[in-house]
Amino acid sequence: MVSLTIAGFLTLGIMSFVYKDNPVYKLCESIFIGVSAGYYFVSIFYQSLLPQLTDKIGITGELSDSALAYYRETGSLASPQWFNLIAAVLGVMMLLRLVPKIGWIARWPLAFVIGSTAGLRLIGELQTNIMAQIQKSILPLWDPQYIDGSLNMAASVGHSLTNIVMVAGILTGVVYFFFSKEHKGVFGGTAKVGIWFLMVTFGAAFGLTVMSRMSLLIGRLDFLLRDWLHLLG
Amino acid sequence: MRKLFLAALLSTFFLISFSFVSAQTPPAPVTNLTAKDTPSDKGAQVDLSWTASPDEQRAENPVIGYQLLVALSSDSPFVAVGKADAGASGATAKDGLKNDQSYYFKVRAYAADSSFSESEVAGPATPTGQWWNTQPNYIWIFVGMVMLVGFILYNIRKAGKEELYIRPIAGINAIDEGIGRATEMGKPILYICGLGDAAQAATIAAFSVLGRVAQKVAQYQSRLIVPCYDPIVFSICQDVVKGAYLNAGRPEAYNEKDVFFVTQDQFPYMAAVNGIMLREKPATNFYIGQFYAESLMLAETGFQAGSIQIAGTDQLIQMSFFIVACDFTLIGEEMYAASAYLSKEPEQIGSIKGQDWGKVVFASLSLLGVVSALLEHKIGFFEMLKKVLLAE
Amino acid sequence: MRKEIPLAIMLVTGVFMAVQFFVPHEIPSLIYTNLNKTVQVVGAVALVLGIVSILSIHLAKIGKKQPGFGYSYFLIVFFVLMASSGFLPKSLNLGSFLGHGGNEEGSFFLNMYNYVLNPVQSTMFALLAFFIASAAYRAFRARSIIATLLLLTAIIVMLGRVPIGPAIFGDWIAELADWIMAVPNAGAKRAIIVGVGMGILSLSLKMVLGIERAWLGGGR
Amino acid sequence: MSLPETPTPRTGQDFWERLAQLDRRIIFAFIFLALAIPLFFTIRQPIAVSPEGRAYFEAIENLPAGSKVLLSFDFDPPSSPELQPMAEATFKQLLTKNCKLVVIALWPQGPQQAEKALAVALRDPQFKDLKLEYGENYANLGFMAGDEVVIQKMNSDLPSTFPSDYKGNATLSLPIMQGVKNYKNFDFIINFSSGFPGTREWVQFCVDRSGSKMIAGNTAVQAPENYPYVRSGQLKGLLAGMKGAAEYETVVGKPGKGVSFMGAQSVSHLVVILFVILGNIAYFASRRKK
Repeated sequence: MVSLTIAGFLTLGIMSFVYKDNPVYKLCESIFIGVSAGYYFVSIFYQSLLPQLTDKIGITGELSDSALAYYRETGSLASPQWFNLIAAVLGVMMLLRLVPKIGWIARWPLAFVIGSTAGLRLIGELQTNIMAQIQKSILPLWDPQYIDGSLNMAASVGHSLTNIVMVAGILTGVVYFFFSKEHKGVFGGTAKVGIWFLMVTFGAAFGLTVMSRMSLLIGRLDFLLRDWLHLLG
Repeated sequence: MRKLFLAALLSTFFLISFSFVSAQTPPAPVTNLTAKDTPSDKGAQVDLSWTASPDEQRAENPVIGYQLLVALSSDSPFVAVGKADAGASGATAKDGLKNDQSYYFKVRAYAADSSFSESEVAGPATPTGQWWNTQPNYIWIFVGMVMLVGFILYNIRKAGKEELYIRPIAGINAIDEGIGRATEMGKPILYICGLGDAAQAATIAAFSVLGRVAQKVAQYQSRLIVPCYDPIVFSICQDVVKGAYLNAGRPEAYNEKDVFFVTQDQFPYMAAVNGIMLREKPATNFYIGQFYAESLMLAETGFQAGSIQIAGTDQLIQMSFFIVACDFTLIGEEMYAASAYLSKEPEQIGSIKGQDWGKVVFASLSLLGVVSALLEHKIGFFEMLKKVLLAE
Repeated sequence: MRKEIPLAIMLVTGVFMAVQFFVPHEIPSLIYTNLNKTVQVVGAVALVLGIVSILSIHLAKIGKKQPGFGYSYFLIVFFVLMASSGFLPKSLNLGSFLGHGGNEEGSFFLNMYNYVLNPVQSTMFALLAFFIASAAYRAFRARSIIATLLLLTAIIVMLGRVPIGPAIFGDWIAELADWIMAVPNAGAKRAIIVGVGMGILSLSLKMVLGIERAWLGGGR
Repeated sequence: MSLPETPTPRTGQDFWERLAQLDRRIIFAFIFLALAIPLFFTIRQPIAVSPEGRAYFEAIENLPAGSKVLLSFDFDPPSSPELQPMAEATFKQLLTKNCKLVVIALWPQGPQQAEKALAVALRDPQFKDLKLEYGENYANLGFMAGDEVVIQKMNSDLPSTFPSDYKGNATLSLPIMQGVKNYKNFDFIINFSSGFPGTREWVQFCVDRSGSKMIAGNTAVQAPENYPYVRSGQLKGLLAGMKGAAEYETVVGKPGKGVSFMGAQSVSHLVVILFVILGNIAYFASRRKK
C-alpha cells in the first residue's frame, strides 16, 4: 500500500510538469535520474560485464546472451578464453580515459567497437533496406484482376490505380532526395510532388501514433484512479 | 441367425488374416539415394535426397515417415541421425557429424505398423565448411555491395580531382542561422545526439554536425551544452567538442562540464533534458541522430522554452513529429548529405554523388520492372482496350 | 600514431564484419560472436566513465552552491542507494517494506525498480498524449498545400482508427485511412528508406575507410 | 524541410489571434478530461468486430469444458493498457468454461501482469461459488530467461524448463501439472505479446513444430506483422491492441476495460480534431482581418 502511494505521488509529480516546471517535478527528476543511473550501473555489471567476461550471468549462473548465441550457432558451450582477455584489455584501455596524459589510448577500443558495428551495418542496410525495397518496388502499372476466369474491370482499374500511385510515390520521392541536380523545371516539379507524398506519409504516421500515446495516458489514469485511489470499479 | 453368425465369423477371419498379411509386407524402399556435402554452410552437415517410396500412396499401411541412418563405412552398423516426414524427397543429416570425415548413409522407410525397409547405401560424403556463400540471394547482395561501394569510391576519387556539383541543401543555412541567433541573444545552444549508439550512421552524422557547430560556437564565444545518453557517444562528444575548440584556436574556452553523461535510460534522460531546456532557456536546440518516442517531448518542451529547433533523423515516425513541431527538419538522407556537405571535404561531396548514382540505378530498375510487368500483362491490356472500344 | 592506429583497427574490424556475412564457415562466425562480447565490455566500462561524469558535475554544483544545488543531493543519494543496494548480500534483510539485499524478486533493488523507476518511466512516456495534442493544434494549420496535406491525412487516419470515426462518417473513412496507409504512405516510405539506406551504407563505408573522422575530434 | 512560419506572439491581439495561440495548458486539460471521464462510464459506440477478433472468441468458445490451457505473458507494464484488458477478459471466458490454466512468461515482468489479470478475473462474482484453487485450477510458473530457446525446450520437457512456480513451489508438486510433459498435454495455447520474444517465435517454435492450436493478443503496432499467420491458419485468432480487446468484450457481451478504454480513445481523438479545426478557424479569421 505504501509502495502504491509512493508510485502514485511520483506519477502526479511528473505529470505536474505539463502545467509548469516546479520544485516537485525537480525533486522527482533528481530521484528519477539517480535511481536510473544506479540501476544501470548494477545491471550492466551483472548483465554485461560479468557475463561477458565469464560467459555466465552473475548470480543465477545462467548462460549469457553471447554464450547463448554461440550455443545456438555451434551447439557447444566452450568459448575460447583469449577472447575474454581481449575484451578485458580493451575495457581497461577505455578506462584509461580518466588519466589525462594517456587518455588518447581509449580511441583503440572505440575504434574497435565502432568499426565492427559499422561493418556489420553496412551489409545489414544493403540486405534489409536497399535490396528488399528494389524487389518490392517492381509493380505492374496495369494489373488485370480475373474473377471466375473473366476480366473484372472495376477490380483491375482499382488494383492498377493503386500500383500507379505507389510507383509514383516511390519515384517522385527518390527525385526529392536527389542531390546532383538543382530542383528546377520538370525535375523541380517532380520533386515537389515527392514532397506531397512525403507529407502524406508524415501525416499518416502522426495520426497513427495518436492512439498509442493516448493508450499510455489511459494506462496511467487507470493506475491512479483504479489501483491507487479505487475510484473505478 | 446361423447365417449371420457364419458371416460374422468369416468377416472376422478375413480381417485378421488381412492385417496379418499386410504386416508382413513392408513398404518399398526409397530409391536413387544420394548424399552430398551441404553447400554454403558452416560444415558438419550432409544433404540427402531420394525418390520417395511409392508406398506413401497405398491405402493400406502407407509409409508414414523416413529415418536417416549413418555409418563410418558401408558395412559397419548404421545409427540414426535424423528423420523426415512422408512426402519429403530430401533432408539434411547433421546430428553429431564431424567435418572432414567420410560417412555412408541409408534411409529407412517406415510404414504405419512400424514395419520398414532400407534403401541402398549412398556415399561416401564428407561434410566441410565453405568459405564463400554461393546461394543466389547472397550473390545478389554481394553484387549490390560491389556496385554501390564502387559508385561511392569512384566519385570520392573523382572529387579529389575536379569539383562536383551538389545542389544547395536547405538545412545548411538553418544550422548557421541557429548558431548566429544564439550568439546575438547571448544564450546557450543545446545539442542532442539522439539515443543511438556510436556506430549508428545517424549518430556519426551527428558527430560531424556537432564538430561544425562547436567550432562556430568557439569562434563566437557562446556556450554549447551537450547532454549524452550513450556512454560511448558521451566519450566521443567530449573529443569532438574539445577538438573543435582547439581548431578554433580557443582550447582554454572548452568547459568539460558542458559535455556530460546523464543516464542510459530513455525517460530519465528526457526528464533531465526537459529540465535543462526550461532552466537554461537555450536559444537554439539541435536534435541530430537517432530518436524514438522522446522526439515529440523534446520538440514541444523546446518550443515552450522559446528555442529555435533544428532536427535531423532517419527514424521514419519521428520525422513526422519533428516536421510538425520543429522549425527545420532534415529528413533521412538529407541529414547525411548535410553532414557531408558541412565538412567541405571533396571526398565527402563525392560520396553524396555516389549515393545519387545508386538511386538512379534503383529508380531505373524499378521502372524497368514496371515496363516488363506491363509487357507480361499485354494480353490483359488488349482485353481491356477491346472492352472499352467495343463496349463489350 | 594517435590517429593512425585507431583508423587501422577500424579498417580491419569493419572489413572483417562486412565480409564475414558472405562466409558460412564457422570460424568467422565464432569470431563474430566474440567481437560482440568486446563491444559489450567496452560499453560497460564507458558507462563507468559516464557515471563519473554525472557525479562530478553534481558534486561541483553542490561545491559551488549553484542554483538548484539542493536537488543534486537527492540525485547523488539515490544513485548511491540504488547502486550499493544491488551489491548487498541476499541474506541481508531490511525489513518487510524495504525488502532484502541482492537483486532478485523481493529485494530492495527490485522494489525500487518496480515502485519508483517504473511508474515514473510510464508517466513520462504518457506525457506524450498531452504533447501530441498540443503539437497538432499548433502545427496543423492549412497555411499551404503541404501543410494542408499533412493535416488532412493525419485527421483521416485518426478518424479511421477509432470506432467513433466510422460511426459518424460511415465505413468509408476507415477504408480510406487503410488505403492511405497501404498505398501513398508505403510508396513515399520506400523512397525515404532507400535514401536512408544509401546514406547509411556510404557513411559506414567512409567510417571504415577513415574518410569520415569527425569522431576522432580535432579535424584533420 | 520546414512548414511555413508559426506566427510570433504580439501584444494587443484580438480574440481570433489569441485563440490561434491558445495556451497549450488548456488543451492539456481537455485531453486529461477526455481520457479520464469516459473511464467512469461505458460509452456506447458501435464497435465493428474484425474476423480475427471473432475467430479468437470462437476458438475459446469451441474448447471442450475443462480443457487445459497454457498462457504465455510476454509483455511488460508499458504495454499493459493494450494487453491487460484482453488478458482479463480471456481469463474470464476460460474460467466460465472451467478450463485449467497454466501461466508462464518469457518477459521478466510477465508473471506480475498475469497475477494482476488473474486477480481481476477471480474477483468476478460469477466465480465466487466455484472454489477455484491455486495449483488445482490455475498456476503461475513465472519467468524463464532464454527467449525462443525456452519455447523449444518446453516442447521436449516442460516441467524441467520451469522447475518451480512463481511462488517457489516445485512445479511437479502442483496437481494441475500432473502428467504434463510438453505441449501435447495442453489443449490450447494463448500468447499475449508486445515484441520479441512473442507471437512470431511461438508460431515458429511451438505451433509449427508441435502442431498445437494457438491464439494471440498483440499490441496495435505489432499485430500487422502477425495477421498473415491467421490467414495461413497457424494462429486461430488474433486480437490487436486496445481495439482488439474492445472487440472481444463486445463479442463476449461483457463490456469491460477494453470498451471503456476505447470510449476514452474516441473522445480524445475527437477533442484533438476539434482543436485542430478550431485552430484553423482562428487562423483564417485572424488572417482575413489583415
